[in-house]
Amino acid sequence: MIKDSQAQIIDKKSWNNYYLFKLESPRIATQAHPGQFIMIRISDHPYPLLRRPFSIHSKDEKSIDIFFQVSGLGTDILSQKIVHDTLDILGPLGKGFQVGANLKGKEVVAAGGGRGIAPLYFLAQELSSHGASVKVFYGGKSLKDIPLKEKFESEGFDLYCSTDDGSFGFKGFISDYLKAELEKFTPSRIFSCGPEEMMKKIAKFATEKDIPADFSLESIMGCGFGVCWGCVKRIRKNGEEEWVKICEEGPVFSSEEIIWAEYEK
Amino acid sequence: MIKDSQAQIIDKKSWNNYYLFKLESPRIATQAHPGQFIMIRISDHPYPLLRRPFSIHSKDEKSIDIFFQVSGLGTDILSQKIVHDTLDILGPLGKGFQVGANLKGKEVVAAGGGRGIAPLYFLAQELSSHGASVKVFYGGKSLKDIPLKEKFESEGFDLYCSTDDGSFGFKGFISDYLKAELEKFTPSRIFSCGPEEMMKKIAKFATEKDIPADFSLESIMGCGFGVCWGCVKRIRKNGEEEWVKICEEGPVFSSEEIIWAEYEK
Amino acid sequence: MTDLSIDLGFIKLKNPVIASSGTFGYGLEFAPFIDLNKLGGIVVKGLYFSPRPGNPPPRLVEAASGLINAVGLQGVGVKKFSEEILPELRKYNTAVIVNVCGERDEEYASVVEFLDKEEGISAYELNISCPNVDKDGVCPALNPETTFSVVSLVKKSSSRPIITKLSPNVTDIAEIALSAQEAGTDALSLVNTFLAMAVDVETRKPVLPNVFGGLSGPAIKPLVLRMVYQVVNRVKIPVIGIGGVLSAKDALEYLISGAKAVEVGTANLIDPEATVKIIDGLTEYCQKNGINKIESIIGTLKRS
Amino acid sequence: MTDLSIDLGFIKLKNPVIASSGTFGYGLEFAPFIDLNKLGGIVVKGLYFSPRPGNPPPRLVEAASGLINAVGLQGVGVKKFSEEILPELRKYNTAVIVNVCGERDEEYASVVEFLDKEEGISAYELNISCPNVDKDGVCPALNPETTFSVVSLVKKSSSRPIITKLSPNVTDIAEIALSAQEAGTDALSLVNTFLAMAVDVETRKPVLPNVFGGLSGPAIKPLVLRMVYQVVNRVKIPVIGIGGVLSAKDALEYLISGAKAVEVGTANLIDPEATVKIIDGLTEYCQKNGINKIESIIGTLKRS
Ligand SMILES: Cc1cc2nc3c(=O)[nH]c(=O)nc-3n(C[C@H](O)[C@H](O)[C@H](O)COP(=O)(O)OP(=O)(O)OC[C@H]3O[C@@H](n4cnc5c(N)ncnc54)[C@H](O)[C@@H]3O)c2cc1C
Ligand SMILES: Cc1cc2nc3c(=O)[nH]c(=O)nc-3n(C[C@H](O)[C@H](O)[C@H](O)COP(=O)(O)OP(=O)(O)OC[C@H]3O[C@@H](n4cnc5c(N)ncnc54)[C@H](O)[C@@H]3O)c2cc1C
Ligand SMILES: Cc1cc2nc3c(=O)[nH]c(=O)nc-3n(C[C@H](O)[C@H](O)[C@H](O)COP(=O)(O)O)c2cc1C
Ligand SMILES: Cc1cc2nc3c(=O)[nH]c(=O)nc-3n(C[C@H](O)[C@H](O)[C@H](O)COP(=O)(O)O)c2cc1C
Ligand code: FES
Ligand code: FES
Repeated sequence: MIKDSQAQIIDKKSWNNYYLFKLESPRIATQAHPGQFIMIRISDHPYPLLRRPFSIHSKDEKSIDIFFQVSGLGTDILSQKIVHDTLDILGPLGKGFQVGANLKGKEVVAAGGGRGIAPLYFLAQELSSHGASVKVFYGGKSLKDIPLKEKFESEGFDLYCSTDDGSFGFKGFISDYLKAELEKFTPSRIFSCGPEEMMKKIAKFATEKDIPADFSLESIMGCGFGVCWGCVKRIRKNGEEEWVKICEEGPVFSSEEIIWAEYEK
Repeated sequence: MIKDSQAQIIDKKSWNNYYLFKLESPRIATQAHPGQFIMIRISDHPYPLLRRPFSIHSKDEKSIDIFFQVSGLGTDILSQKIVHDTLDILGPLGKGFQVGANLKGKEVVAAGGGRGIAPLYFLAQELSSHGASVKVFYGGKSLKDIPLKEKFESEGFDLYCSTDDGSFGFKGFISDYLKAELEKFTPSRIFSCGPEEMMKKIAKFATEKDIPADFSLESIMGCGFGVCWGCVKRIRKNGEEEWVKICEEGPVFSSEEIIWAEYEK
Repeated sequence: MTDLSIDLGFIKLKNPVIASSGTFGYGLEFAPFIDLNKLGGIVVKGLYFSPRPGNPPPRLVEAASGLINAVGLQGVGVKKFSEEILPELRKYNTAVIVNVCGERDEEYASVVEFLDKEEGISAYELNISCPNVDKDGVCPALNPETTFSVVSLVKKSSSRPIITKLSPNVTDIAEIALSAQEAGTDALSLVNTFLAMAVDVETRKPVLPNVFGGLSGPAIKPLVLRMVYQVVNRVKIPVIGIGGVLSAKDALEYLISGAKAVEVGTANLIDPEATVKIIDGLTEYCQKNGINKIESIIGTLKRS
Repeated sequence: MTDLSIDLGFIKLKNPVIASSGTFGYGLEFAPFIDLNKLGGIVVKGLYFSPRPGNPPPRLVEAASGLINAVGLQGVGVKKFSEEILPELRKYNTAVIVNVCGERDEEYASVVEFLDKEEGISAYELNISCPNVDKDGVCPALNPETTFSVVSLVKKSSSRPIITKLSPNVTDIAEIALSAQEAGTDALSLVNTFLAMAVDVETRKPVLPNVFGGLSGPAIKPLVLRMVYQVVNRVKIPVIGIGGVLSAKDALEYLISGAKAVEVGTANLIDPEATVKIIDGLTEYCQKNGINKIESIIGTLKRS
């Protein structure tokens, strides 16, 4: 857990509403694991006040990438930053995905929708390097909402795309696509991040099919490092349900730990 | 009084802490008189909340210039704007200096210190064009605080500079320099803008010597167009002293109207 | 066509957006910027019976997302207002509301009695909540008895509807609201500014010579929204929300929580077009959400 | 060398900068970011006798220059705190203050009685002002009698100094302060959060399931500064200012107005180094202004 108040933006790409920033921060990069996140200070002034959380999208020795969608004021301001600007960031935070050697030679799925794809690139790389064979399911409303398509393809991942409007790939939700494909194969594990509705559906059929599944949850975060109790979600721990800080004990939880009934609209 | 929410910065110059912006705003430019000011919205967000006032430094058919010094948060943020950014501005505001044909052929003085020089360039041009002969007195702490020196010179104004540290021109306050020079000539009128201490001294000897003098006052402004009663100063009107809105009835007042005792530290 | 009109019972407003007292001058100053006929209403600057000097400067200091003012109700008095300003204001087709001030209950009554003879006023807003007059921020609205006393006297003296403007600087604003209701006020507007202070750490002096001033602007919105919600659930009369309304979204938060209208204050200083933009934003919201009559969303906050 | 130490009478602090309850976890979470030994003190997260679940999410919503929280005092309870956390905290050389909560007066007393047996606590801060426990924001600090009752009971039960933390949601905070003083509190800290609310205009629901939450951060600073100034002029015991302290300048405003120390809350969430930066900023200010002992500026606000 490091505070780097001078992380420089060394590369920036964008597609419509989506942005990819490369941030130079060697110490955070060294420690980062897939599924962990950073907290970014958006403004020097108290407006917006709180930092905003972003998954670590990938890393090399000296930098980390974030991939984000403009969703409100903070992400809007962030999207206007330019190469050479510096950001004040905290990270790596949270526990992230469990990527063990036990997945060697196994088939696994990484399924994400919209901005939820962000942590899955780093995860897929890590899974591959541990010898797992990864199928990436990537969904969006429309072709323009799956801007990382080429990036996953060029890295040689087995990519399955869906769009709600059918403008590319499977027409429908990525959860439906995955469900259909699971008629053909059974992965050892599913990793997922995206809208709650999507994750809920995946959890349902993963449980039915007895496939272990892990999900990365989102929450409004006050601090990101466990001191404000702002980010809790209802989690089953040792048989008991309690409000658990997802910044500290998550953001990734297994299907059984998450109380899916909490995500009813 | 116009609101131009799209005034583009079409030129920007800077010297240390001082900035000169050219803002494209034909309608405001057309109406502008020396001594009037504009109110600039610094941020789209409520931080900083209020607009900030800036004198009109000069104008042509389609644009106005402002010249400002970074003095706090608002001017700091403003100074970081770049060419092609647009600003939301209101103007021209206030009454400004009275520059009449009656000054034709007369000798007049424009005396400013620091950022107070801002309105005096426009004023000096206007006075010249009315046929007055203008001596400009321009003071600063040090050579680097009189960045418009060359600009005045190149326009052919009769320029008298002072610096507190003697790094250029007369060593001492510009008010002292003017006082000394007034042994040699007697202008028909003195126009002045700058720190209160400076204006107070000038008012004193102008009154002693019976030279009419006008001063541009500063105040924290809530609106700039007369609706909040926030900017008042004590002013003598028709023999009575009252709190007068300087945004509306000023910012320029004559020596006799201003209650100088108010400016005791 | 979206119907933005609001029926307060005693007046019908074109829309729920009213310009708030002290931040809109006498209204006319905004004519270069906006069409005043578009507004739901205008509350003019607070009026005492006689002209009033106000407080010494500096009168303003900016705070985080807020403004602290200690203007102290400088104003022209009822006579000049009636003779010079009201005739001009009458030309516009919008509700003109006069913000009424007084040093004692009787002065409020005499302002109202004087103005009752004039045409073109829709209602009086009783300013019993200005924190900038008494040195310690004391005002009638801090106490249910003093509130009752002034409201009932003014109500007796007035032929026009009375809106009582409450102070946020109290433990239980609903208690004060009920007291004003009992005294006969036709509506409530809440709130006036929050008693506040700022210090210049270089000179070690209070920034405002008065020491205290009143905080307004976005900073106070979450607090006022809570107060409005607390009050609408307790009173029978209409409530107008005032505090930090900068956008249509802010206005909607108040309406959904139960306010029948909002007053827009500090926003006018930052953007003289603010009121009109908020009105346009309300229309847009209604159209997007299939709302024909904005009154249908008032007080519809869902409790889960 | 600038002397930043502050004597509260019952404890001496290294400097006037204390981390405030609920925004600093149990303190240890900040060890990766700052040297905890540098702090004037740490107030740990509010403790009830038993572990406490807290409120359902979402618990936070951002406001203009502020944060509304409805955490609802989730916490580990005294037992786990004493066994697992306090031993770690004891290793640091800074004043550890426990924020004490209770559903009834007796629970406050039993927390204090339990903790009295443990080493390494400098004082208790009585949290009688949390707006997030009762549905309507009601808490003992809204009323002088209930304040007196809980403070006097806890004072009797405690062998350690008591700091009573007041609520800003009152008409006359000095009245509550006097009542706490009479009940025997050793110091006052003001304030806890302001009762607030936010509405989601798309769903037309309150953003927080609890409807109300507590506002903290820069937005509240001007209001709290005023309250501190009102209280220091009326009480004899030390007052700690809490609200919107983000920088040394903010802290100085409080000290000059008469607070003996400040607590830093929301700032810790934004910048885990905030407390240390504020301490450094105080040293810098003192050096620039030729102040040898920071105590010499406390309460030196000049009135012109
Ligand atoms: C652990 C974690 C990792 C995340 N990783 C990414 C990522 O890699 N890429 C990405 O695009 N987004 C990510 N998010 C979501 C991102 O943090 C929010 O989109 C962002 O904080 C919104 O800020 P804003 O100021 O733009 O929006 P606001 O104006 O604050 O709010 C706009 C909308 O976003 C919601 N929102 C606000 N804060 C959060 C939050 N912390 N989490 C979720 N929703 C929020 C609000 O409720 C509102 O509906 C992540 C969130 C979490 C908790
Ligand atoms: C009619 C008028 C014309 C002006 N013209 C110019 C100009 O041409 N060039 C220029 O550099 N400056 C000019 N000023 C001053 C300029 O407006 C202030 O420097 C600016 O508003 C400070 O804003 P800030 O956010 O940077 O400072 P803040 O952080 O708000 O404050 C920093 C310091 O500036 C003071 N200050 C804040 N607002 C004002 C204000 N409205 N007027 C005076 N002091 C203020 C504060 O009291 C404080 O001491 C003018 C002021 C007025 C009233
Ligand atoms: C500069 C200024 C002057 C004000 N003068 C008055 C006044 O004369 N009478 C009154 O009732 N309220 C007055 N107020 C309070 C406003 O009408 C309003 O209640 C308050 O500012 C909160 O709304 P806002 O947050 O939208 O500004 C004044 C406020 C400001 C900022
Ligand atoms: C997320 C959060 C949790 C809080 N929890 C507590 C608490 O447990 N006990 C308490 O006395 N105050 C609690 N507070 C109030 C703070 O200690 C402090 O009084 C308040 O936030 C004002 O200070 P600030 O503006 O510096 O944040 C909490 C505040 C926040 C923001
Ligand atoms: S975000 Fe603060 S505890 Fe999780
Ligand atoms: S600045 Fe508002 S009246 Fe002058």
